[in-house]
Amino acid sequence: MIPAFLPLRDAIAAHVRDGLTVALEGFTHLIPFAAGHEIIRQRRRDLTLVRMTPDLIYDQLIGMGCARALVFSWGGNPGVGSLHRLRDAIEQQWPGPLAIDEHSHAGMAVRYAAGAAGLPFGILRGYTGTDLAAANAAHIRPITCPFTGETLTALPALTPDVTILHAQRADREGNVWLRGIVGASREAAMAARTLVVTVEEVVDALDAPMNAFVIPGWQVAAISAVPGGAYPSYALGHYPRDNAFYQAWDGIARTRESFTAWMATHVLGTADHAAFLRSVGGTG
Amino acid sequence: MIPAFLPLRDAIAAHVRDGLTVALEGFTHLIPFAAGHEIIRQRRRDLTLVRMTPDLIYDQLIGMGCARALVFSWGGNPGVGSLHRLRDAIEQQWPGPLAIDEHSHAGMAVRYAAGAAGLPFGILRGYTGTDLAAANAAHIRPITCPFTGETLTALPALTPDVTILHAQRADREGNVWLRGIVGASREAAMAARTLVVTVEEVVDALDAPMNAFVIPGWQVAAISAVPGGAYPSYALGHYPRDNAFYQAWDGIARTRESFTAWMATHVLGTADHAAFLRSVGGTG
Amino acid sequence: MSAYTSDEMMTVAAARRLRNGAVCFVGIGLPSAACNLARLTHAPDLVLIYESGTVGTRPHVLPLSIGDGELAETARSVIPLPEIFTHYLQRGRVDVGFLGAAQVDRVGGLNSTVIGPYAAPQVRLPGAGGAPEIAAHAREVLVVMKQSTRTFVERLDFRTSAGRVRALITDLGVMEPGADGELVLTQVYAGVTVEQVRAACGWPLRVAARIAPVAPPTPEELAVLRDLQTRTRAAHAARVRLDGVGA
Amino acid sequence: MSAYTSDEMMTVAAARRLRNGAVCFVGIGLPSAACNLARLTHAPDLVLIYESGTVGTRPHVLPLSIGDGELAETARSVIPLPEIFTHYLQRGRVDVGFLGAAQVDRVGGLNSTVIGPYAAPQVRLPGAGGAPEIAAHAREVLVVMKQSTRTFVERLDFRTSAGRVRALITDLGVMEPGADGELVLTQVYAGVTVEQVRAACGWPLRVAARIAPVAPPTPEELAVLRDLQTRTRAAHAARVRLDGVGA
Repeated sequence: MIPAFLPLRDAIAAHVRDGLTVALEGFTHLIPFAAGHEIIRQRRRDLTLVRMTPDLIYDQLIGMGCARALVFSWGGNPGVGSLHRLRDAIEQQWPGPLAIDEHSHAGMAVRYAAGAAGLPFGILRGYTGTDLAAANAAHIRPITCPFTGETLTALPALTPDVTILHAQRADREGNVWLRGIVGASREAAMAARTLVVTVEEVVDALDAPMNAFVIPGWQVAAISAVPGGAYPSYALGHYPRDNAFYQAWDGIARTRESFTAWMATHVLGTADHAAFLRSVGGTG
Repeated sequence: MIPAFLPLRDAIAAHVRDGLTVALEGFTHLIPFAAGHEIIRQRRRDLTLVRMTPDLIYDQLIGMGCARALVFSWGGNPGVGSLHRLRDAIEQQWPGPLAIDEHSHAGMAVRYAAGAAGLPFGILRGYTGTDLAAANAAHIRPITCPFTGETLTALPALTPDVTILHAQRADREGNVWLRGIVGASREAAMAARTLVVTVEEVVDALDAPMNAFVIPGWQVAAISAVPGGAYPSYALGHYPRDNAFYQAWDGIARTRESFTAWMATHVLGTADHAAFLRSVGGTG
Repeated sequence: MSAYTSDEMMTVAAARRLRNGAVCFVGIGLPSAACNLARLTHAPDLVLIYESGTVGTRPHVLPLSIGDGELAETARSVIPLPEIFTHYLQRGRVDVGFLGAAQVDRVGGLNSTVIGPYAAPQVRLPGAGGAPEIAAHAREVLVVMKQSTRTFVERLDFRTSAGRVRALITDLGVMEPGADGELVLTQVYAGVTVEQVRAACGWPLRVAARIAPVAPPTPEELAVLRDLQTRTRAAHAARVRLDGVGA
Repeated sequence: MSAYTSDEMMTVAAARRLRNGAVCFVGIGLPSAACNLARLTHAPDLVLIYESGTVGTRPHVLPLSIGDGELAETARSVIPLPEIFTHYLQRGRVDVGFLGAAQVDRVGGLNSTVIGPYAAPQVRLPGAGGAPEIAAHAREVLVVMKQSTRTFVERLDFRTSAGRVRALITDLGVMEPGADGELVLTQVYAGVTVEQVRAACGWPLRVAARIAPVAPPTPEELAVLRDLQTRTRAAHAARVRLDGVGA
């Protein structure tokens, strides 16, 4: 009924196991960086990582060898340029090969929505006249409307073993309130077999307005209070996006050496997210 | 850009024409009674009426001969019993025949959602083992998942010529905020070719919380300020549902004579919604 | 307090089937009464979902309609109706669904659509609502219906939802499906005979080898149920006046 | 203020194409600059939609990412991302979509996926994002790209989105599709020759019989654009500290 309130280390250890399909969602906003770092610290392997926009945290997970496959629709550092570790994995198979299952944003949204709805597939008018379907025929197929005869595109549902979200607030029953840009978080949450949430704070009463995006506590497996858990992404109402860090990441991730050194110091070399924040100068 | 702010009479005259497909949505809450009464006063004919739950307002529209067809999923007086005018139309063709296109709630939601998404059809796992598909083969067809081979049910999109909603509040740009139980209002609004809205009040600033259900003004064709416009349904924060009126309707609508007399007095015999409210004792 | 009606016994029997913490998809009328009775007695953490979009609601009075304001104001969250059917029901997040109908058959098939032929019915009933998908997707389906040979029929006039029933709770007792899916009488209420139940059933009713006894409503169950219904009747009888609206 | 860069000219030329009141699906970078320049000059009622779910947004500084908090805080409504693609784009409610890419071909096809073979690319680019469906569903598609023979190519390495372009706005001029769909040079900027444009294009570029002149940026356009970009640079350079968080 009520989710387990656990330290993040325990929540990740309990739910993220080698070989699972894991979605860390949040569109630019509320990206669960702390959870991603903890997965790296626990040296998980062979994960199928799912995310519309891989972002820096997937660059880190991929560069640290946690992933065997990536399901995605746009893999860049927004407004800055490449994700160098993602590129290195695809172009040079470093630190290992990375299988990709690639879509458009509209397609990823449809796949999550189908998973959330308990359907085996979803449909869209999309991919027409592109090379995407030919490149990914296992996951992109035509379908005919039984009423109009029109050909549309069908995509298989995404149902992650584990979806991890970051939110501003949970109450003591484990009800979780996300506010601001939510991306496909709702669909990723409802599609998941297991939902793990990190939050900025746990409060006695959510005080969410009616019709807010509140996930009932009985759907959440574990909640960890991790202040700053989305940094360098952001949590509306708590702290802004560290755009300067996103720009700095371009240099850090550009070479294997600088990346590995940075990860050793700031992620593997820190015990938890509070220590990570101190080490990158975000606090303290 | 900014919708026309019109008296309800003018908004209905401009947008609801004989023969159109019209959806008055709102699930128990925010049912646009004032707009429905105005359609009756203007003696519109041959409408295809769409609504998940026909409710009293469709009982009235059907009994007054405005409809030639009904698309629906549950046609009763909630918690009370039959809609006697709907029954009379189907059982005895009074005041004329009524074609029906009948679904389950889940199916109607899928049909609206497909229309809102610009798709020709939607899918669900539903209708299995029921007589619904055989009774309505034109609108319910099997479809095969191209990935799993599973057979699901396909339903054609609903795209009403006009959707009419009632909401608590609009601002001067015509942005509309609905709060509380919204049913399939969002999907019915986005599926429509033309959207007409009645509101309890027009304000300088909506003051809606982030992530509220706000319809941008540029999607709305016309807005009419009609205080009490959902009565005897309700508008959360303004007035409650008149459950006693819903119970009384059972007696009013039971015979053609009592129904016709009531409509002549309270709807045809009143110039507008304010007069209607006075005549039924809701105000004054 | 020892006297109670058969409706009360039926509501109490339905309420007792709900384990604390279960997620219930609640319909209006008797299911709503049973679920709230359970919530107010042995199952305080029952999660009630009404199809109007109210999740985790705790109404103080029973709603007349499926979308009364009371349900929204006491809900943990209020979401669009399509999500109730996709994210909750079709995705398999509902433990218990409650249904009623105008007709039931021996395998628990239900009719709430028409009496007579579909194209020219003698009686047009309200229709399917949420029933077909509740029957298909809830982990467990409970049906609550008063018994009569008119409603417990050999052959449905229309199959609105397929038979997939864990228990059919009547005003006389309880039927549960046997291995072949046909309903078998497994419980009768105090003071009711098996012959009475058989007489009020339109097909030759199978009877279990051992009929379990059903305890009558406890004083607490009766008090809570009657209190709830008294509050509800008073709330629904009040006419609404809009004098302040738009002022 | 008479001097201006070719990037500024390109941004201004793109901004001028936006009529007041149009609904624009805005991408990050140059399209975002052009749309906000238009909104702050001749088109105050431009409706900006960013794929992150922000509808009718009016940012004071340009976002670095497509989902900066600035976009949410200045939006008329913030909705789930799937609805942006279904209710707005696929339903046909977007007037103008902006795209950029790593490669463009002579019919306006775009590549933002790979350089080299898909299975073993020399350069892995970010990928499709919203592009395929923007190209398919916006009433009008504008592409903004700096010209070079490396990016304006005879043959795309990968077709990320189909050619369906109303205008390709470059740093040298503007191309628009002819009757057969092939892009034709229709405008060049002041101080640019047709030969320069041809030399920076990887296919034999068709040129319209009459080349329309393009007015240089006005002082107001330049001032508003530079002011916006100065504000933006300052905002993005500030490091974030979380000392208060969780305290």
